[in-house]
Amino acid sequence: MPLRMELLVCGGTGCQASNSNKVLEVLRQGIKEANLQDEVRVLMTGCFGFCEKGPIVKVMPDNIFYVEVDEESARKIVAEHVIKGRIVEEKIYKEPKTEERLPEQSSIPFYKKQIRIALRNCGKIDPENINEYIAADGYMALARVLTEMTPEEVIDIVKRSGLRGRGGGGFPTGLKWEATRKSKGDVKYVICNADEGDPGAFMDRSILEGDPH
Amino acid sequence: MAKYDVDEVKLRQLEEYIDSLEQKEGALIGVLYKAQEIFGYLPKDVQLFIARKLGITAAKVYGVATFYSYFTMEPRGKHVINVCMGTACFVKGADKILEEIKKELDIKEGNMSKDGLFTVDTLRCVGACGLAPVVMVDGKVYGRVKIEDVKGILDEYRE
Amino acid sequence: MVNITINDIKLQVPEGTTILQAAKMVNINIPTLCHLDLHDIKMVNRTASCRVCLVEIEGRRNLAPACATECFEGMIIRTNTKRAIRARRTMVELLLSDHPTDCLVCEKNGNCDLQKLAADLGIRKIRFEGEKSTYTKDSSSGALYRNPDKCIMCRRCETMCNEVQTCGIYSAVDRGFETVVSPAFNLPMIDTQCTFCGQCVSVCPTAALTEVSYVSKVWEALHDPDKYVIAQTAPAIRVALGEEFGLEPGTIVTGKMVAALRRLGFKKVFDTDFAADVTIVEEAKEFIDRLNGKGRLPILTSCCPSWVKFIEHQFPELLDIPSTCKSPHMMFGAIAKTYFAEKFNIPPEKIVVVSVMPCIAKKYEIQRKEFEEDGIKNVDYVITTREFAKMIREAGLDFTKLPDEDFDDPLGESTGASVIFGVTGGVIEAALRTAYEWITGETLEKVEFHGVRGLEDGLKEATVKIKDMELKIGVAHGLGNARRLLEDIRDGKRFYHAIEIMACPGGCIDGGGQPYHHGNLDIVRARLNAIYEEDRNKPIRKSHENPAVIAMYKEYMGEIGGEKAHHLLHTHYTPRERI
Amino acid sequence: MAIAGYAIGAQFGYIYVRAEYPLAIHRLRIAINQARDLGLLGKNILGTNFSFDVEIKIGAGAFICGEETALINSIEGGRGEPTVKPPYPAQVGLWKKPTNINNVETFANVPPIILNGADWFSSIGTEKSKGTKVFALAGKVNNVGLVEVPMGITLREIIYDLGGGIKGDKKFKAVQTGGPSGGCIPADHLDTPIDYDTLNALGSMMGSGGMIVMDEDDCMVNIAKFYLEFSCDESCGRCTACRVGNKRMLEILNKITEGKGEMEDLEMLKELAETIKDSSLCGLGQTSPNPVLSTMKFFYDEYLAHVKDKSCPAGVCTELLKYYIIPEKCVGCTACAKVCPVNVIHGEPRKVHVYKRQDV
Amino acid sequence: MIKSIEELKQIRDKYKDVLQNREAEENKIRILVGMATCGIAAGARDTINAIVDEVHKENINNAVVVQTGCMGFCYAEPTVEVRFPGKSPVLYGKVDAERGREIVRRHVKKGEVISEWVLKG
Repeated sequence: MPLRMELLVCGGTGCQASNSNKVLEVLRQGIKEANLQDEVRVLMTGCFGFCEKGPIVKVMPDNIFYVEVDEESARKIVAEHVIKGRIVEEKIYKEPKTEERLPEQSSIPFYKKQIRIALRNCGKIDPENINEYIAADGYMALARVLTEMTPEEVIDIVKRSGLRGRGGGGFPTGLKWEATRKSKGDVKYVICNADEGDPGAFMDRSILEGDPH
Repeated sequence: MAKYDVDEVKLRQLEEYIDSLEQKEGALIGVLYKAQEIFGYLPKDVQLFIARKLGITAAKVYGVATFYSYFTMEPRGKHVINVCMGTACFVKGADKILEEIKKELDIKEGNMSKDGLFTVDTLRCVGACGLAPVVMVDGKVYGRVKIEDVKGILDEYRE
Repeated sequence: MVNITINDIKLQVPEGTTILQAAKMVNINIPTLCHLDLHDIKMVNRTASCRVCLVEIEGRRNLAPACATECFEGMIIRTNTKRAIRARRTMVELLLSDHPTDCLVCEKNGNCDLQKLAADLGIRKIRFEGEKSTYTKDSSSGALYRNPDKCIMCRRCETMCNEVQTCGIYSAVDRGFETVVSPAFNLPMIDTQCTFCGQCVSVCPTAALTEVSYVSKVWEALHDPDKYVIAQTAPAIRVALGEEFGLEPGTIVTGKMVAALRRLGFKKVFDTDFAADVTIVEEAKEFIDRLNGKGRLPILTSCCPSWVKFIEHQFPELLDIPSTCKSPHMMFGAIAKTYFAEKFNIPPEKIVVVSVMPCIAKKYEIQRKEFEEDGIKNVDYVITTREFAKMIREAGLDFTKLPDEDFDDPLGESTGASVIFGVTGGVIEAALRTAYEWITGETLEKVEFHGVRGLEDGLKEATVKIKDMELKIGVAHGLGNARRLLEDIRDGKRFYHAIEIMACPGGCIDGGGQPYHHGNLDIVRARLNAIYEEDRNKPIRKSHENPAVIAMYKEYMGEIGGEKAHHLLHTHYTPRERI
Repeated sequence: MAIAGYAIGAQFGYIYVRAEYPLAIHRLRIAINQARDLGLLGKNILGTNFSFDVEIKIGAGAFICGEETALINSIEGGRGEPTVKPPYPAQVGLWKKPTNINNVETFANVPPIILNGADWFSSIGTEKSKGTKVFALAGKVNNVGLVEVPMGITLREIIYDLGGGIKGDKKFKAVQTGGPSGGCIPADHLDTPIDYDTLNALGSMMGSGGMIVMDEDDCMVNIAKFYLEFSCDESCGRCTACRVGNKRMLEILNKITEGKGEMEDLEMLKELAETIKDSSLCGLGQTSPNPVLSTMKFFYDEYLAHVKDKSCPAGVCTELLKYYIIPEKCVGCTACAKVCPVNVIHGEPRKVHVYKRQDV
Repeated sequence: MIKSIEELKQIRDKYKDVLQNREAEENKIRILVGMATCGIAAGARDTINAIVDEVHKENINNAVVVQTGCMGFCYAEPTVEVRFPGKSPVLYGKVDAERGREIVRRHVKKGEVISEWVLKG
């Protein structure tokens, strides 16, 4: 039977630290008790980014974004929202200035001006399931590259995109690739630098946790 | 065969791990990581064993072990308390939390408490800046820690 | 070729030339500290860590280290801009701010690269104050003295020890301000696999690594009326000592050296070369025995104590291949306290043997328990060429004006064969001269074996035809080369009849106790040539023809390789742990 | 990564992850195994003759290993010390082979570029900085979290619109970007559109995208000291400039925050900072003085206050705090004197107390 | 093992609808099912499951099924509302599983309002 509803629980380190594992458990238990496990699925995704208000639970396709969910409110979400279709108002993000409740993620100011490319799959897919990544067009780029493009074309497109290294120096990525391509050597390596050491920066970790592919 | 003044069972465990590696070149950090997992810290003889096993000099192993803050040559307490000193935590008073823990346990940073229960250390950002200040005990993260919470957190591990 | 401009001078340099090298071509001197290029022995220190040689390059955001930056087409370099000078001075000041300022009483006073740099840059004030590093000093080995407080993290010793000598004693340890070069677990050096070759001392720019000095002990003995202090000098001293007194490198100062020792108060001035001739006859005998099936081949020369310690740590399974002969100066000590003592009727316990050596490992060697006879050490003190020069200066001798004098009898007599002990290939060449004649019973006309000579190749091979035998000879200098050679022998990849190994690149002439060459290997080459010149000048060039040696065996020692000789002149080896 | 491998002609990759990120490592392992099972990694990917595999390498806590050459040394199992560039890793890298290093976020941007085209990507962002950037917003801001925004957005938009403004409605003082190598940007520059070049021009940098917001309660001298402490701790100790230079800078800053600083210390600090920037071997050393230089540039008055008036305007530097007893309000309850750890409050019960330090 | 780009596409398409629920797009048709106590008592669960199933079967990927609270037409439960973007919503009453499927087939897919079931409030 196809699922009619999914509860996405943030599984980033930040939310896990504020007990999102427990929330996940409570939600699953509640769904099971209501005998809805065939219709409603609870899964843990990568980081939503809104760590300030964690743990975060997003109900889809209703597109309701719950913040600061604890065990009690998790129970309530099952009883009210999942079973009865009633939104649990008090756990919806409240804009502090206007006091307005904003149930949809996209309308929250925190997300309003964001364009998520690197974080595109964070909070959307189950990071421990490759099929979901593939469903989100994962590996399609690789497939296209391997079947339709020459290495030079790949470097060219990266060059033309103007992408610069996001690690610090901001060196144009395409040029870097080209330099390595042109270096002589039968063996070459690619290294993904995930040694994020800045105090107060954790984007790389979030990507790895939320979208490891 | 050289004698090593460490737990033999653990040493054998480490040996098996090293033997299982396909590539020994460049494996040093991974091996030290494993050794610390097994022994809890990196005593001199363990480092010496690793050096001989990997065919590198003891000085190199020692140089590497002292370079990375993750490795320790001191025995660790049963529970390791890490206070995050990332910027976000720092501006939210992590230093005061650390002071409190040190006071409560009467130890210095990096040391083990007399009862062998705790080791206190700092680290740079666990990436939970939203919860600053953050204290981590054996991988469990406590967020928005206040000075008055310290005793309660420690007590959880004192039974 | 690339076109570059340095300080408005245009020039063309080959690709791969560093700025430092290019500047030298147009006589622009860029100060350096950590940089060291000993190309001939394959040691280049390119850590670029001291940041003293910084220069400005047009178009580059920051300054570039001249020692490690290669020239590119159109490069415009300025070596003396305000920025470069400021950075250079600041770097030296920073180094000095974490360095003891006890220059006046420092071992390296007058020989320190940092001191010279500070003087050249005219540093008069260290603006930065703060914490200074303090570490435990280590003289546990009695040979090598470590004072990490004076370490400037140039890492030359690391490069030398790890890459050239492959002993791997040192590593940078810790990080940040606490970083220091140290042996594993900060062990005392005596507990490590260090061979005390002293090559780290040779390249250390400061006094972080020096020898343990015995000058005051030697003075004490010399001034003690109850002691009979005698000196022996290694072959490499006479071709290097002159440098300490401003003479051209390669000047042979044998006669002045003897005169100086006598004026310092030594009762007898003998020559280690005498003992080297004894070594050759003993070793040649052993070699021939092994060729005849008594023992394992190849035979390995055992004159170098550093090399002996190396094989004990690194190849304990090969301990049956070195010759059992003691090193020449240990043989000398044993002979002095037996044969000489009896002959001149001096109680052995009164005799103090001082060896003047180009070597630091000899200081360690004399402490080995097997070199004692009834509680009396074969050799009492070892001083290096440098320490000897200090004594000469302290005694107020004008070395260059000293007359030439001769060694005393009987342990002063030597041959050309023993002189060449001081260079790589020399011991084996000397042994071959004797072995050839003993095996063939014929006179060897061409005594020079050029195949085993030379500084350039770390590993030399030669085939020597003796009668119908083709003897395969291997020569290695530098412990890294020795390691390669031994690995091949252990794994059965190569076969030799005889091998000579010297721990120091070039042999004893470039020993850890020799006058500092400050990176100029031409000096070492000059010493090498002088050694061969000294050989050519000798009327007798074969060890077994040394009349004093023949006399000794006749009067005292008995048969070559006999029981007494074995007791006094041979030794054994102990496997040691790797650490 | 595989795309990069194809583009440059590599067949093997490493992912270097901090040991402090166990969850990330766990998930990476799963992802790699799944991809291998599906033939998306390994030999002959998707039936083509391209093969590529990856291995996870765990770092062991050294900030410097973010620097390319240091990272390579670390993967090779050594101390994470950087080496001189050139040669660049693209020429001589891991195991002396040509090596391409990019960080996670960079790689994460590649697939959408391939799928949607270069023009799509370059339509986002500014003239010289294309696309988006993920920032880790933290500090004294209401909404802490991870945001991905187009290049060219202003700091104000990030801090006030996305970040929901300053906590407790305090006054914004500065935002520190780019981690310990970045600089602090004051309120005057809040409307600067951010990209690589504008941040550099402000004496800061994009870095990996850390963004720490500070309010009026933060002392900028202390902040500079904090970052410098970090740089000192994390310095690999190889080159003089960073090993000794940063230490000396920190000592000067300590002097200043303890109220022992003099005007010439400020000059020396600035000169030293500039020289270290000029002289250090690697990126860490070259940028480590940025927090000092930028705070000196934008908040010089705070430095002056510490040095000249011996006071800390934000009230952070404890050595410079001054305590007063307001005689009219003191009832002589002795409570303060009892708890004072250094016994500087004197007085009889029920009488007005006095505050008196021995050293002043 | 995936051997070709086609196989990869197949996997993608197979799992595509797993993610479908997670795309929050404004321009989708929304099918709201009243799931308050009254609705559930009247069998709304069967209805919603039937609708979800039918949407899936018919391969409709521009519609989402959302449950909602009581719409105030307790007498006509289960109630289902179909909202096309930009159009006024259409409310059906007494929608059992079969009617639900029919609504999906005719209204959602073909845009044809089944006027006889429309609740007139």
